[in-house]
Amino acid sequence: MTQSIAPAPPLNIRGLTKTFGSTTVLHGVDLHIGPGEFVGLMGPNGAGKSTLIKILDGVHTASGGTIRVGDETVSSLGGRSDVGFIHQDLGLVESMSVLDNLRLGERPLRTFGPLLDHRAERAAALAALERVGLTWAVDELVAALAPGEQALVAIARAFGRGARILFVDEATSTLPVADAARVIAALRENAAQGATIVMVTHKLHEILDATHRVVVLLDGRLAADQVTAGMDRAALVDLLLQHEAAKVERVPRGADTTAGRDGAAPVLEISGAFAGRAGPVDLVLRRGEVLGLTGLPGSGLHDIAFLAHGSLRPARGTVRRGDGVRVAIVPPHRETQGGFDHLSVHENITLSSLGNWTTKLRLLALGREKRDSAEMVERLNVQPPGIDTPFGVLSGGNKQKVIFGRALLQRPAVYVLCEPTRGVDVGTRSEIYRLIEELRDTDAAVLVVTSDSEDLFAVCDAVAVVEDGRLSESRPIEHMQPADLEVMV
Amino acid sequence: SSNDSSSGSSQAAAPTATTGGTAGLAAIKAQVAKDKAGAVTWPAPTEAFDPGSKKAMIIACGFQAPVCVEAAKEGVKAVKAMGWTTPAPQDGQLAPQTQSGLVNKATQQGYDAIVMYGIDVNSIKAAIDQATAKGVAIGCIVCNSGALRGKVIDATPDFEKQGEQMARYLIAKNDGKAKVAAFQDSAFPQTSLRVSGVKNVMSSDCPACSLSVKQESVAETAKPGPPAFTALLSATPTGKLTDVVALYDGIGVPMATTLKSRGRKDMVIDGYDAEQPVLQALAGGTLPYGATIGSPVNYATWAAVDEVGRKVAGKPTWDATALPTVLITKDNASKYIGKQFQPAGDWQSTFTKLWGKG
Amino acid sequence: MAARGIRTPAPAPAGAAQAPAPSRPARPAPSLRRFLARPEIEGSVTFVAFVLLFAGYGIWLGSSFLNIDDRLLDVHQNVPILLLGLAVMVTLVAGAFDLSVASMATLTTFLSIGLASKDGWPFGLVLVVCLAVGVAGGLINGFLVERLGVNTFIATLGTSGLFVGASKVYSSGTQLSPLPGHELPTWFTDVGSFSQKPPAAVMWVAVALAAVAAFAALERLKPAGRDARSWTVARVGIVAVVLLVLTVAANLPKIVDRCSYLVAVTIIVGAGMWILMRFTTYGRYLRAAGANRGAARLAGVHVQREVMKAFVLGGVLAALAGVLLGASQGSAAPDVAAGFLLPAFAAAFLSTVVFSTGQFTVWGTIIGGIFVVWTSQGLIIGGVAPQWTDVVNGVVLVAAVALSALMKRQKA
Amino acid sequence: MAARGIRTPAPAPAGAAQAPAPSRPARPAPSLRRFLARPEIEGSVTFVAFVLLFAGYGIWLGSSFLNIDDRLLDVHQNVPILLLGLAVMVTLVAGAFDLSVASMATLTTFLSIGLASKDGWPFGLVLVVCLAVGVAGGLINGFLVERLGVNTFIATLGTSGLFVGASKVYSSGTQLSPLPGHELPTWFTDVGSFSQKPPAAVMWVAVALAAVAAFAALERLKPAGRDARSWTVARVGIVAVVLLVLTVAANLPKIVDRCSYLVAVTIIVGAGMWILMRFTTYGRYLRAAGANRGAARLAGVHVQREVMKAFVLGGVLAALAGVLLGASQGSAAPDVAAGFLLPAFAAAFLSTVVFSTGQFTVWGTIIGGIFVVWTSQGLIIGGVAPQWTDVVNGVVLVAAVALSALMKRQKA
Ligand SMILES: Nc1ncnc2c1ncn2[C@@H]1O[C@H](COP(=O)(O)OP(=O)(O)OP(=O)(O)O)[C@@H](O)[C@H]1O
Ligand SMILES: Nc1ncnc2c1ncn2[C@@H]1O[C@H](COP(=O)(O)OP(=O)(O)OP(=O)(O)O)[C@@H](O)[C@H]1O
Ligand SMILES: [Mg+2]
Ligand SMILES: [Mg+2]
Repeated sequence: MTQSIAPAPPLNIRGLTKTFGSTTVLHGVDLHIGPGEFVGLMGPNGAGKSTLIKILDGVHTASGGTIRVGDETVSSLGGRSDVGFIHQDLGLVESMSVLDNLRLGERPLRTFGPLLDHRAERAAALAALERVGLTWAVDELVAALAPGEQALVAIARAFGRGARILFVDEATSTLPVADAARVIAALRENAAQGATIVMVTHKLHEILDATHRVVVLLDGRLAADQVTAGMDRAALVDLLLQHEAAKVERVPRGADTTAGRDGAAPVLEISGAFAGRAGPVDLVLRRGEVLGLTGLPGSGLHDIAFLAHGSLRPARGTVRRGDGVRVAIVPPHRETQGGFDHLSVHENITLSSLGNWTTKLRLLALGREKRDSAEMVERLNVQPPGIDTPFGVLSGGNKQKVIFGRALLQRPAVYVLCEPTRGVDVGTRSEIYRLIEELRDTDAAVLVVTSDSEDLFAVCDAVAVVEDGRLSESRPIEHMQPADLEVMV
Repeated sequence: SSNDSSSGSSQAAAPTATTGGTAGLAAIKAQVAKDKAGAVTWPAPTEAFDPGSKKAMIIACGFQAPVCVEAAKEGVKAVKAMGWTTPAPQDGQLAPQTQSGLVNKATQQGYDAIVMYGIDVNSIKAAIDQATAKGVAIGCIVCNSGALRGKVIDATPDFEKQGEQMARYLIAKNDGKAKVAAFQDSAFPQTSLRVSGVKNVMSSDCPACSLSVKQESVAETAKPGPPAFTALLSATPTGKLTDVVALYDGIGVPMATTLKSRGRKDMVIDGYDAEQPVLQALAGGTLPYGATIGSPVNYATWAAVDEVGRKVAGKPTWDATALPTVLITKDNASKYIGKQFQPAGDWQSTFTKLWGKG
Repeated sequence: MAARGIRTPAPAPAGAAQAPAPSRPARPAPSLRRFLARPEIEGSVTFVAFVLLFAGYGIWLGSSFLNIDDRLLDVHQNVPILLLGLAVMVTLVAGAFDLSVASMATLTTFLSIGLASKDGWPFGLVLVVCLAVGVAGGLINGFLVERLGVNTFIATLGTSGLFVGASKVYSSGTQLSPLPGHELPTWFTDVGSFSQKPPAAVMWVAVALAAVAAFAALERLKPAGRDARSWTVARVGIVAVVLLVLTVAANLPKIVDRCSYLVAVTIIVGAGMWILMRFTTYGRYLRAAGANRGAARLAGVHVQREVMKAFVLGGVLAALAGVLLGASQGSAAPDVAAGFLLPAFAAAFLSTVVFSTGQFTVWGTIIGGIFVVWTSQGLIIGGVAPQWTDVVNGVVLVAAVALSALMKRQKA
Repeated sequence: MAARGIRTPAPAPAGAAQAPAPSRPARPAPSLRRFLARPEIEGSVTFVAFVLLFAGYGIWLGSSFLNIDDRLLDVHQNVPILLLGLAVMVTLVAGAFDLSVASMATLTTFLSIGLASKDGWPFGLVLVVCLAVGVAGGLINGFLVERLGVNTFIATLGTSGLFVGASKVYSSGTQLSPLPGHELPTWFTDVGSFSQKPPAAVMWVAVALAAVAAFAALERLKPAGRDARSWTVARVGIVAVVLLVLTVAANLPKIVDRCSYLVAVTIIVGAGMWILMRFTTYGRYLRAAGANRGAARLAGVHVQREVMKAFVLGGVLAALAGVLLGASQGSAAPDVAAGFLLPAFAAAFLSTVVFSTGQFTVWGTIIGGIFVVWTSQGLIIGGVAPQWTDVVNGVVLVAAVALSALMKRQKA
């Protein structure tokens, strides 16, 4: 990991505008990024961050404005070998090997004629992987890697091609803490060696830890552009929330919650269960309780979530639900497991609870159904608010809200919320915390399965840790410090 | 109608000296009565020969078509009666590729002869050439082998004569004022031959008749209607046609069903091959069907087997390329239900005697 | 990510990755332009293209094309294909497909003719048995694909052989036509005949229901500015005008009068399917399963069960198509429905561009199927030589669909 | 997420959502069991099932089935289907599909016969023209699907009509056979003939290359513990033993001796395709585009261009299939290749279970196509009543594939 990177040319964006149909997503964004800078790009869901990056990549064409690299005016940076992009979905072909993925779109290394030189390709791939410490994975299928490792492959690919400027769009939002840390470390290392990096993230500590500068987009306009050095968490939150009403704060909870919930009847009981990589799992969930589960990737954390939801059946052991207890899930991977791109927001949000709107003739009362979904969309502040919008065009965080809304409409006794705040902006995050509190107050049981320790401290009554598939005893959150979790995770 | 000329030729030809006019009509009616009664003279071999013990493969056009299955079964009977061996008949699947494959297989496996039913040998020319080059004798039942005739021995009625029979029937039935549309598919020469038979007679013997020739592709006939016929109906005002001659009965039946279903009573369908549903419909009057032409398929089968036997034995062959056919209308349909048009009496034993197996 | 091909037919492959979406207007655009940009309007380009084609035919061929009886006869005769199109559509919506529907139709054609004539069963029983065969076939397909996880193409190709083989075993490989003395019941052949018409009242009820449905469907088209009450009035107006135009220009009463039983059955089945797909939980579940199987499962949809039901529904529709084919033919020829498979798929896929933007629809399938038939019928009536009809048909089909694809690109 | 259907055929739909990854074995298992659990071995269940079926045929029918000449003749005659299978496979790998290949083959059958005999062109020119027609057809398909974004089904169904229509226009709808005096060049008919054999040396070179390829392919199967050198020695041993077994048990020299030109062409085309798919960037791009279009684009693959090339390659292979069909038939019948479409698709889809676990492969397509032919051929030789062959064929096909699906479920 000692290659140094030739300094990148400066990047100059002037008056960048983008409209989709009659919606304007970016309003004349100006941005200058100097060589070797590590810039954090923040802003609420739907602010236009991904759109900005997609324009730079050439996926979208700007409706107006100029992009200059060094002295050159370009329409996009896509296809340049000195610029790399890592999008929210990493752009890896899961069914192909790491080696194949690293070679996609590269100048082919050949023996004779069109035949590929496998030895040379391997050597090049190993060199690229070395930068992120993944040489062992060269022949693995991408699908077999942990999500963090996949992100590292994407980074290795970008730098392996000689990228000096790298744009990273929420590559860490799907990663557990440790993996995310690895990715951030790899990025920081490369920045130190001279690469320019622009990273979109909603995670405050990543901005504070790694970046030199933070740029905030609000409603498609540049709202702030400040040096990170010397900034603390509170200052950053202030910066982000300057136009928003909501504040992130721990909702104060009465001291009696613990006492109350021990008496309640269990709604979900898992005992001695094995499924997938998880097991043995013993877990009791009662009404009015918010239990947090956390763990490393590959620990089987999400398998436990699916087990509790019922979408995964135990190979051994039992999962018992109380009579008539329904379980709703917010799945961990919203891009693939969450929604239906070509169906409308309305159809996405009501899918799990269609029974609510079935008439005696077993037909759907469309009017009522639409009214209720519009209400939910408004309550969760989904942007844009039209319920006939196809789900696919929503920004990442808004997709998450819709999926959350689907679970809420089910009014189940048990919520299994996987990574509930993954990829959502700071304002929505506190909104979601408030919602979880509300659920507790309505006597629902909530299982928060997360790799984000903030979730645990913000809403959970107790926390259990998954290690190698085994679930630890849960411990009340009051007795825990962030350091405890870091030791455990 | 005004659109006819684009797809076919519409004509009302001048009378000829011999049979024109109303005097001709009586002669035609007399001939029609004979056509209905069936022929009296049957071409047949006379020389005996020793077929030896050889093996023959029987290839039917395609088992989808019941006639093909029937002919193949009869072929097995005849070949066995000649003292030869033959495996189960092969299914040509109505596909030239399969049929040529079967011919190749027979060639490769050293068969002495191949007896085919209803196969267009010109579409499997390469296989036929290779087989004959290796000395395999090939007989074809109800075929017109065209340019390959000679290499392939046909035992068949004359398709053009079938058309002439049909034309006489149409003229007679409509008292010399037949208004006919006839379908042909150039991909299948026998359909064109039938149409040209109709055309010949009409243009020479019926000045007041009209004939329009319509193109139709056999592949399309599997579609509902079939489309070419419903289009013809659309384009034909009531009273403009008296008869529509189908490519063959297999397509005539759906055409008649469509006609009946559409409620048009101004025309009827005619066809060829005397298929069972048509005979039933004619006898029972259940479909608007006029006539069909029956062929002696069994007789042709035995004739083909006899001829390939002679060819293999190195004996001269005889001419079975114009076997008689019969005109079948509602008057004589019930006679042919479940039976074929064939010579009277035990004609099979005539063959077996010549083969020395009597 | 829009997948193309059979799985999800959203047509724009190129733009699929980056430009998924019709956008909503943020700043007020002129009301008419905004209206025209709506997906419902955009989705009708192909429809309009076909209508113009038929208008062209009308000018060229006059009353030999523009003839209610003849065009209804075309529809009547293609009812089995339309029903097979619906059978195919159900599984396509569910993200699968079914190559065995045509063979299933062949099988029930044989069964209906054979059981009614050869075996002399009462007709109600024959119908029940045929539909039960459809259910059984669908269950086999569903089991193979959903429970065993056999590749859909291989599974349904295999069962296709099985069904058509069963029809041959049943008939010993020959064609089946009722023998004298074992005639089909007349009401059965009447159902299949174009000259027998159902009571006009039935058809008028259908028209009335269609009007109501159109009224309801129009709600989605409400211009943003309009308030609900005035739009209701406007909708009544629109429906009334359309009915009036149809009556005057297309002689609606005559159309209604001349509809055959088969056409009526198609309308009724279509209405049932439409209700199923749009107004029941089942339709919603099926579309979800087709759009993203994994997500549907996690959202609580019993994906396997719903997709199996789709195969069963497809099997039943195919079985019905076969029975009606038997009724209209009066006899059964080997492999009689084999040629209907591609036209049925074409109808289903046309539905993604007729009246729609990328979704399979019931009415789109029926109308698409009819349009294809009329297109080639016009050519044949016009006397285009048969060797040219294939070419022209191909070009027309592609051009009509390319239009809507182009329209979509233009916008992106 | 394993999608089913035409797009990605990985079968296990049920587990798809919750079981994201094949797990690497954590604790060391016994070497043999581990070896058997490898996907390569698991993928050969269907292959083994077919081989057992043929062994059964052998016991039942003896030398009338186990006959090198006859079975090679089967292969020879089905070469056009095998090549169409490859044509179909290329687009399937790219995540699209092409219904027009059979019509393209029909068109070039007509062209090759017609230009060579009717129009008397020199044969090299005829071949070039036919392949150019294949390229043009592929470009049209690619343009419609990739540039205009027309639904793949409609586009290729439309061009299918176009191509077959063109063949009819060329021949005025009749069949074409060379007239006396305009015979086809003998070397052309020789190429199509089973009795003409290419020099044995050519075939031995093919065998040698196959051995080398097998040697290379075996590298992937290296047991984890083994060091590279000793595995190389073992690979030499394995290949030698297989060759020996083939020579003794299956009379390899005789097989080589009896291969016809068409078989040799198939092997050569197959090898070329295999190299293209496995050892060039193009193959990799195509697989990436098929597996995840969006990701491939982001990774810098020119997806549209690569998929268009796949259509062109498919068109060329189909054109070649047509020319060879012409050579073996010596004449051209209307729509001659229409019946090859489903078998070609079946062969391509079989490749996802023969020798593979969910991927389309070149050799799997060829071998799958051959197996289907032999399966039904055995039934015909065995004298099974024709009405039963469809049923048995269907059941065998589904059963052989279900086996591998079951195997996969067992493991999951
Ligand atoms: N193709 C499109 N058509 C129409 N609208 C679009 C399209 N792509 C994005 N949008 C809209 O543009 C806005 C900005 O989306 P973008 O994905 O850039 O947000 P983001 O800042 O990345 O949000 P997040 O933090 O949630 O990822 C959203 O309102 C989104 O709905
Ligand atoms: N035994 C193993 N061998 C190889 N890879 C493994 C193994 N166990 C887990 N992994 C990898 O770790 C990743 C995460 O596994 P798992 O789904 O259990 O974790 P998780 O905590 O649920 O996280 P996520 O659902 O976000 O991936 C998987 O993608 C898997 O490929
Ligand atoms: Mg984003
Ligand atoms: Mg997981």
